[in-house]
Amino acid sequence: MSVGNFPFVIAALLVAFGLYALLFKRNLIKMVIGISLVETGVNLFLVMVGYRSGGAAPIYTYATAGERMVLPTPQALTLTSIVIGLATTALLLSFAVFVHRHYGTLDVRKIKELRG
Amino acid sequence: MNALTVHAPVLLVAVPLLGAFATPLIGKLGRRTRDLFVGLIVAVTAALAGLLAANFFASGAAPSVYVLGGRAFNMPLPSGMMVPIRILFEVDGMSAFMTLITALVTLAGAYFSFSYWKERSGGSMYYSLLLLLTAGIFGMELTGDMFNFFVFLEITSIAACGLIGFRVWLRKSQEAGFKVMTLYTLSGLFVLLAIALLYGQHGALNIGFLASQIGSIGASLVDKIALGLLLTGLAMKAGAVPLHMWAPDAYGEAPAPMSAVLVANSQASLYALFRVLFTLFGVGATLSANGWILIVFAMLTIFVGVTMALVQSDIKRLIAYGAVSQIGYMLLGVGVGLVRRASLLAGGAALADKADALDYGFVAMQGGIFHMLNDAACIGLLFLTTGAVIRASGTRDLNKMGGLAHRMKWTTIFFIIGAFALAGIPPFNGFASKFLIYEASFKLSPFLSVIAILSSIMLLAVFVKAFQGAFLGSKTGLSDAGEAPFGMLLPMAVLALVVIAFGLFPGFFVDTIVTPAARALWLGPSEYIGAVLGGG
Amino acid sequence: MGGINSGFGAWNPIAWTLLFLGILIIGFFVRSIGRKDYKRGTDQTQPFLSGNPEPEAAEALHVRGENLYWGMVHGLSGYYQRVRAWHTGILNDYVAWFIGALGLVFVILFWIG
Amino acid sequence: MNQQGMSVIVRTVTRFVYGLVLVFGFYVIMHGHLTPGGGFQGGAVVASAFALLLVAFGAAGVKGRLDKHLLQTLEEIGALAFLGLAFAGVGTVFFYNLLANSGSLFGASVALGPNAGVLNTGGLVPLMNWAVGLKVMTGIACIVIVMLVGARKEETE
Repeated sequence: MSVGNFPFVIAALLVAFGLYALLFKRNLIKMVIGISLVETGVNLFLVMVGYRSGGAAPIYTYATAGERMVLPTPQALTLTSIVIGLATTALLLSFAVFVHRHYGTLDVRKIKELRG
Repeated sequence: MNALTVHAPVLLVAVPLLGAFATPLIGKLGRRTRDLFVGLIVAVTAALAGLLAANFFASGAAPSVYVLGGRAFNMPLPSGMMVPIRILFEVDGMSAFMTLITALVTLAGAYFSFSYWKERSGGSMYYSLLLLLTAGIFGMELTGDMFNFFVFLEITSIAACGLIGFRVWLRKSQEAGFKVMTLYTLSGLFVLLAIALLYGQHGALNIGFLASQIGSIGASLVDKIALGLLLTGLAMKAGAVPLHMWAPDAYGEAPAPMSAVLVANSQASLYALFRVLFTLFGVGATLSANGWILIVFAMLTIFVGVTMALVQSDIKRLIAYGAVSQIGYMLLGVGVGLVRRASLLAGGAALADKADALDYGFVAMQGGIFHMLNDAACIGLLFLTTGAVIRASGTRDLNKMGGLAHRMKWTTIFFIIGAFALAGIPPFNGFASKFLIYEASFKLSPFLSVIAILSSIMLLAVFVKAFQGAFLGSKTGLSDAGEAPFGMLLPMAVLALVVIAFGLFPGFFVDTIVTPAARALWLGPSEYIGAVLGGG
Repeated sequence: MGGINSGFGAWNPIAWTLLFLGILIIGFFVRSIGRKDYKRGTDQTQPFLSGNPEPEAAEALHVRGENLYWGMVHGLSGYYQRVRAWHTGILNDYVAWFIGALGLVFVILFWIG
Repeated sequence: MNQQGMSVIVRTVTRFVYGLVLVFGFYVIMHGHLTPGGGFQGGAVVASAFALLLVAFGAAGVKGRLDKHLLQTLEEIGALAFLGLAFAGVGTVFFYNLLANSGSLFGASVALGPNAGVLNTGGLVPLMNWAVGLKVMTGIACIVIVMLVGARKEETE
């Protein structure tokens, strides 16, 4: 099954939506969601870079002989990127919790004691 | 070569990582045992960095590789493969030079922390994060693989933000932690996007292989997009104006000894930027535009950093803006070198001859690279003295301090040494590197060196303000704080000695370590590629 | 010994330090042949503060941190108002600067370079 | 979310599903070198079982069953085990796979190309999967617990 360039469009859209959230949303949690969207877009792009039309998962266990397989490296990279994304998201959310405890708000425009 | 020198590159990452995971367990045995353990790990790491660099610079400075998980450490292409597929570490002049900087700063920061964190709880996680950050910085400097580089970049991001927001009871530190983490993650994701583009274009992740591909078939549109993404993302992590907004927050709100290590982290990103511009795109896309982008970043960074420092009333934030402005000098030196190198390449000149003849482009790069080492020592010293000052006076507000020189004589002396050195007052080390940058950038455009010199003078004014505010004034109203404890004074003294040694004998250090590092960048990627693919 | 050469200039810190020490010694020598017949503890050793008497309270003598370069910052107030307003402290603006710089780098790389 | 956790339906379903999720997680870790998944994925599945417990029964319901300090210690041990396995190959090269094709534990040799998948292969890789799995399951469980406790303090203040 050929998917054409459609996933690349989706990846670009995900990055664009994520950047929109980072640029225009005031809520810290929504900004974290924006970061996650950008990350998902980049991960999708990474997987698509290694995709071959009609390819199977690159695993030899019970694979059919002579089957086309997609490239395994980008998938390993994406997995690593997802793991890193989990850690960054957890850290960002913890910071959001503590910011809310200190400032009593999640509005990013009110959290600006560090300026100038 | 004995086994230790062979395995030194990977041990530089593995030993701090081991320490990072073991520290919370050792911490259950008590504070003293844990401090001894962390001190041992940091000392072993620094010794390994010293061993690596000494062995490297003494043996003719040829790049060497270390292949992870292979049958032999120096076999990147087993059984007739064309593309190196294993993750490998690669040591060349520039990476060996950077490991020295990181080792020096982490050594001082960790030993300073032992007395700085004495009364506080939760120290085990602090040291764990510190060692994780160290491992990440060493990894960024030594890796020869693009994706591995991204992993280490994110490790440093997470560890650095953990340290910035470590004191959860301080509200500003939490604000800084969130902001810095968001920007670090965003820039990291754009770096990952660039890596994905390069993988899609060339089907490999090894820096040497990518460089040879780009060098032989020229940079395509996709490569150039990747270059732009890498350039901006890494400039963000290095803290170049106008992408510097996180830097004063980060340096200012982190615990004082960690601010010094964070500067080493920014310098590692700067190293990666130079690696991308000189090695990855060293032949195929050496446009003078690259150099001019760096110079524009540099001019803005120098000027905005120093003028913003002048109006700060928080002593830590003041020093932090000073640290931002110093990144500009490194960018200026290397940017001038890049512009000159592009025009020499276009004219078909032999780069090695130009380096031997001390062409101004090469001298600018020597200055910029030497300034990385000098800046790490001076700004580290300044952050450590600031930590001692804040601890003694209980405030960070310059308007409320004063008279500390009466009680803290040694700290005062160390502050003066650090401030003079960073502001480029002879005979300290900052002058030696700034001298090279001024003279070389004057040849490209007098305007550049005029701004650089004026900003350096203003930086002295900034430190006079900090010195006057914190150390001068009457004894009255002074808390009964005494001199900083010996455990804090010793790391400061070591850094001060380094500053003076680099200042008095710059020729020795430039000849032995700076010139090989500058040549590794200046001559382009052929040697770097040769170490991986063989032949060159 | 220990100096560096930039191709058209040279810097030798050892020679500079020796020269500096020499000038310092000459300075002290000149100072030592000055007049010694002033009287300690009288007006002759008081600092001159534009004719005003020296303030009694010791704190009043210390110019606090932020006031030291008041004149200079005031003179540059046009610049400082703009550059301080630029550092808004709002995270959205920081992200916007990143995107803007990215766009600018692309413009330079593709249209100019 | 109150102290008692969620409704009876959720708690009953959780009791049924909990064990299945754990078994599936350990299966994913164990077969990491043969099928999709591995230490991280399996560890995340196991941790999701812990999260399920926390959500269904509330923090009070699992008190004493999930000790934060024990989890932290296990996490460090998992990380150290991974690094130790990497160090084991340092006689040749860091990360060198000592056990692969050695005939001993996990040392059976693998046929090139498509095969049925033998569990006793992979050398150090399955062991590393276990180490990573231990680290990830305890690490994520720790994060979930800390965040829940953090949110709870928020309510009482």
